[in-house]
Amino acid sequence: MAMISYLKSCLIAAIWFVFLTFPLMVVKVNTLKNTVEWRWMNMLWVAIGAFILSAVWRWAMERRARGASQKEQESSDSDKKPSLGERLLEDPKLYRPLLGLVVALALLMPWVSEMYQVTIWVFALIYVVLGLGLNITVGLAGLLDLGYVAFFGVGAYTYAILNTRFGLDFWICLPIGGLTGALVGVLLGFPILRLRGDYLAIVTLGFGSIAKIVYENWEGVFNGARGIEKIARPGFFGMEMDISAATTFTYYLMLVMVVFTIFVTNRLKDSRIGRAWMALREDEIACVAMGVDMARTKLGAYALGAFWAGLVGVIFASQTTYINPASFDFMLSAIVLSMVVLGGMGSIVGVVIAALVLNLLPEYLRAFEDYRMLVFGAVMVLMMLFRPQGLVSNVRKTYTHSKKVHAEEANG
Amino acid sequence: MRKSVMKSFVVIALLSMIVPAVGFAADTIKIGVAGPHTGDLAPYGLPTKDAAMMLAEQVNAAGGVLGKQIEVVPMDDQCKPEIATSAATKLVSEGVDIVIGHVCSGATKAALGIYKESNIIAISPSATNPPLTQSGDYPNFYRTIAPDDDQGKLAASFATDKLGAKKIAILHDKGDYGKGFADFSQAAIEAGGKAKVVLFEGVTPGAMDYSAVVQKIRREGADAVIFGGYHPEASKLVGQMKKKRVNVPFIGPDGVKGDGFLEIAGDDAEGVYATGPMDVSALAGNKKAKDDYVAKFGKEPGTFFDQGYAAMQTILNAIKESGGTDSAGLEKALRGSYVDTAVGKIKFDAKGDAEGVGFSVFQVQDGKFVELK
Amino acid sequence: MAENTQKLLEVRELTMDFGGLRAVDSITLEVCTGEIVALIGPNGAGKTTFFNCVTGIYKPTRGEILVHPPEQKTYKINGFKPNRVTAMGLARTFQNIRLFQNMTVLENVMIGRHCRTTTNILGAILRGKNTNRQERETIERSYELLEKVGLVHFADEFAKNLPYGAQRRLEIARAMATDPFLLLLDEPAAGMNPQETKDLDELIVRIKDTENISILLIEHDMKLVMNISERIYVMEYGKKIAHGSPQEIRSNPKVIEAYLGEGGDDA
Amino acid sequence: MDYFLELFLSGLTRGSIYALIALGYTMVYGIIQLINFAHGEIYMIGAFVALVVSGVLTIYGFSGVSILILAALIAIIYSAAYGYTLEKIAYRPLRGAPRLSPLISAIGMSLFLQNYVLLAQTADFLPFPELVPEFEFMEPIAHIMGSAELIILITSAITMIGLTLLIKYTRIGKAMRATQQDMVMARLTGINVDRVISVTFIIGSVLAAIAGVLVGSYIGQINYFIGFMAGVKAFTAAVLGGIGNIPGAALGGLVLGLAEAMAAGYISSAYEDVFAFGVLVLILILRPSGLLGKAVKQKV
Repeated sequence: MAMISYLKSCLIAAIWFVFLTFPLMVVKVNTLKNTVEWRWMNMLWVAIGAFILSAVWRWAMERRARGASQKEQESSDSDKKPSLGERLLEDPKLYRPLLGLVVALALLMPWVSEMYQVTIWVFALIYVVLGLGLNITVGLAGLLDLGYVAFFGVGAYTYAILNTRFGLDFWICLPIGGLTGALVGVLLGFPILRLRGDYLAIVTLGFGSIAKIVYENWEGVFNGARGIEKIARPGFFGMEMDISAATTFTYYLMLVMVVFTIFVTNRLKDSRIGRAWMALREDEIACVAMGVDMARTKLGAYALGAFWAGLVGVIFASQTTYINPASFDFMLSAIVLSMVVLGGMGSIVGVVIAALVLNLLPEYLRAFEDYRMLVFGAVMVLMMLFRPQGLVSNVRKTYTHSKKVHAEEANG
Repeated sequence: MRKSVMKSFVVIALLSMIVPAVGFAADTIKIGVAGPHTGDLAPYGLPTKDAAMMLAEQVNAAGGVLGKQIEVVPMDDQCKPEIATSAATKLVSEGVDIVIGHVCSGATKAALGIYKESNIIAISPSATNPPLTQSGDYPNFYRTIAPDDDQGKLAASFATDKLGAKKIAILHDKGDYGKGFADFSQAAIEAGGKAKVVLFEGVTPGAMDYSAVVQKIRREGADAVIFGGYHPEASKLVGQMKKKRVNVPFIGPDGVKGDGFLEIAGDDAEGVYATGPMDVSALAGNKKAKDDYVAKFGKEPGTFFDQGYAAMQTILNAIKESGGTDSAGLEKALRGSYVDTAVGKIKFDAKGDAEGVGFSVFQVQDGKFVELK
Repeated sequence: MAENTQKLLEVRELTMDFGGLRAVDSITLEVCTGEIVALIGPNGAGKTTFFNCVTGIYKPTRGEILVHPPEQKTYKINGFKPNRVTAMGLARTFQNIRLFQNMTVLENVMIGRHCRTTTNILGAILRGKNTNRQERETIERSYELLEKVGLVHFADEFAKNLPYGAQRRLEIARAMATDPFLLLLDEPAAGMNPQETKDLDELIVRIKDTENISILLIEHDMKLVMNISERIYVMEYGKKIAHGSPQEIRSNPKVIEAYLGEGGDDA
Repeated sequence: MDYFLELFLSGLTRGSIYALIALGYTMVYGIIQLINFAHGEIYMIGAFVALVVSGVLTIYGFSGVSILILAALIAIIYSAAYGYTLEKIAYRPLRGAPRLSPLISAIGMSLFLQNYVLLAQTADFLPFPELVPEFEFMEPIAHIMGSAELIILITSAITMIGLTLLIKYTRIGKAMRATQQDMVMARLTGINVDRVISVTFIIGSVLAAIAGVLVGSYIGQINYFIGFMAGVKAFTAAVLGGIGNIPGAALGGLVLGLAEAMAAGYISSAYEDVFAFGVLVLILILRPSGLLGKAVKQKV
């Protein structure tokens, strides 16, 4: 009986979605020639897809509900057992060889692949750093920033302008780009950080869009829609590099950036500052009542995230050698955000993996390309529903203390 | 949990090892075709790809060029500069001998440096941005379409000389292409001294309506409107001008001259002027190309088909004449002699622009763009 | 201590309006060193609003809040931000527990140390000597506090997984980590069973005696209030209706009426 | 003066569209404190369904007014269905979750719906049939205000009055107000809160669909992306008027529309979006409660 009613509700869902998608999926009119195309096959696919998905959905929702009630009942026991995934990240015996393998592969990559692969990976790594940077703002401090692309653009334009107009070197501009990003972050952040979370999100979305319009309209400085071309690639002690060597060089530079970012984020996470960010994310009022200076702490997170965006903005400009305002639209912010969401807000490993997968998958599965944004959207919804902590949940550091040992002995 | 982590690592490990096994025999000539093949702008890129492949097929069936088979390597850049660099590097690493592309000016700018360093010639069917040839930065660049400044000049002279406009309003969509066209028109009008630019303003693509700016046109008493941009904004402007009874001639660039505009603007399109590449449909070479296309794909070819086809023709000819794919030889051949192509008899000048192509003014008459002679 | 009965907190005619509603109506209240003072009253009497005004979450409409930290000059803290109030030495807990759910128990307490440490972003990245020392101290002190409230064995647990009573105690430990001289407890016994309440009773007295922290608490559990407080203030409809020792309050007709009128709370 | 009047009417037209969409934002926000980021997509879907329906009807030989009515009706039904489904799938399971979770879910839904329409239909702009006839009597003032604008103004006025009456006098309207005041209390008094929330989404979607049909036939073209900017603008309008406040949303829409038209007319239309975003940022910073909203203290 239960099975029948289960199937029945799936069937109803399927019919409902067939109804919903009918005018858009099945009908296609050409008003110029006055013809209609009826795509009945789509209807079939929707029906089958909706039926299966709704079965999975129901199962997942039940599991989710069970999970919630279980947690209440058993309090902590179920959470105590670390899954293999967590062990993998915690146990040096397990993660060291794996890490070694990944590092070795990463280092070898440019020597065994073509330049095209290296270029793809450079951009993927740029996204990794963007994801890690946004992770500081969104994941750690809980400030939903929908205009992250603005800072990326600030970095890119800083380098483009300083390089093409004033002939400044890449290596000088790299820190300048990061600092300009951070500075703009502070300037924009200052008035808005007392806003509530969702308002903040919308205002940052506004800033992101305004930045793009400014690049477009302020011709004297940003060269408008024409963009800025002939931006220099990074040099290395005056060495002449052809494009392939320069790409390989940028690849290694990005690897260093990734490691550097992970290092910094990791250190921040387990520090006075990082804990304050997380506390702010968890409960703003309790956090300030415990003596944390909200404005300062938020500004720090916002500026640091912006710093990273500015930094990789410089590298982005040096890699493409041409930038125009079209590269810095909202979609980029949305993509980076979905990486942070998928990876698990606050989790470093998760964000790295999510950024790589979300970027490289469409690259290697070209068929997937068209569905990329559709999948990104769906991923954001599904993650919020079923795994808000992300694919790789954030494992909290435990601190050792002489007394802890005693306590454990007494208990155990 | 466990699975997802493991899987992710496996995916990363696998991805990093992927080395597409492309080992071709050396007796093919590889021609890269780069442009938007997916995404919003795909309609501008696919016709060129189809043209190149179709022509390659015909040549191969007839024994190839210099006894070698032609292999077309299509590469998608979605018209985005950052993807164009990857696409260009991929073409270079696949060892193409020459490239047709890219389609959008921005993507072309990003990619050209890479071809230049690898000593590869690129012929674009559609990148009309003037500095690409005029700056002299890219000696390896050619195009089978005339640059935008010609188009802007033509629009300006048409408005002042043919239409006798004295007060001209110039609008643009703030984009690279549209703003460029608007700038050139403005410069030409001011240089000509026959008319005044009474309004020069950007409009926001995707804005809900343009009625405010239409009212502004009326207030300035403009007797002609020149618009730089693409067909969605143009049709919106034309529609609202008609609704607001602002009855002045409307002149757009080749981004307006297409079926998209006719379709969306509908009845409002009637009487609108647009500049565009000269009508070559009467040429035998053009007719044949189009007929072949219709026979093969069963539909009319799209935008830049003619130019893409012509680019392929000049390349094949240059290879034949120079007897190989050496860049210096190709260059000489491309600049050397006229070739009969789908856009007429052309050869390239020292800067890389085609001699023999140009723009004309068209007008929508009875739902079709008709060339004004 | 030079003077045993020095005033720590002195509130004068504090008034708080929300639009047309007067939630707190010129309340005057004092807490001195070594005291446990209770603030009682029916639900909606304005007690929590009073706390919020004192701790800087609301800016009071009128009145003065003066703080005399031991061996320091007097500060008027009206309109100070909550974090400044806390830095000054006033720490609080919340009626509806506000822990940092997805952080460990130990980390919750460590947050309390935030205003007593100075590591900045650069310091956190470089992890110099100073940073390490502060971090060490923070951990040590936090463990100590967990020990005091009996939560050491939960140290690495997520705060959300603690039983209810333990969460209340964790809030107290977190507040104590800010090194306060005055602790403001908002219904610390709410939702506790009798045994837990008894433990809490002892804990509060112990804090006062051994840590030298004075306490101002809002509470509904009359047994607890009567047991431990030296003085009691009673509020109703935003106004102070009585003030005195537990004995005096017990027999005050106004108080009895207020509570009976409410339908005999758990008094 | 004529010029000012022209701009004024242009702003009014635009503003009433913003107002219609803004009402959906404000009602949802009032009840569940969620920025329904995907609301603009509902508007877009409404316009698309109307386009498809009117296309099919034209081919099957229906005529003018019957097409308008049928297309609008079906668009309204579909938008309501999408709004209802959206809430049920993406927001309802997240009730009680941290505040940012449903917002991220909403952003995801917005991306999903945009790309769903892109893939199911096309990325190109499509011509939207002119459903509103040109009235003869409007001809003398057509240069200031056309038939389409008249219809937009009248329809949105009627819709907004209808909504006000609905909320003031009907059972469900009272339930909505009660839920907005205090969801827990409303539930205790026997109001089916889930149903109220569903109805709120449905009403908001209906208004968005009306806006979609009106705009489509006024502008004559739509594509999958029109919902994004319209949504952001309408949200700005809702915040401007005081989010959660229904007359505020209407006022905010009109003010924003007028301000945009004036800015385009007297300054430059190139900065149109900067202007709207600027207003949003300033309002949120200087007066987050908006023009008509009351300052609300956060409960501690």
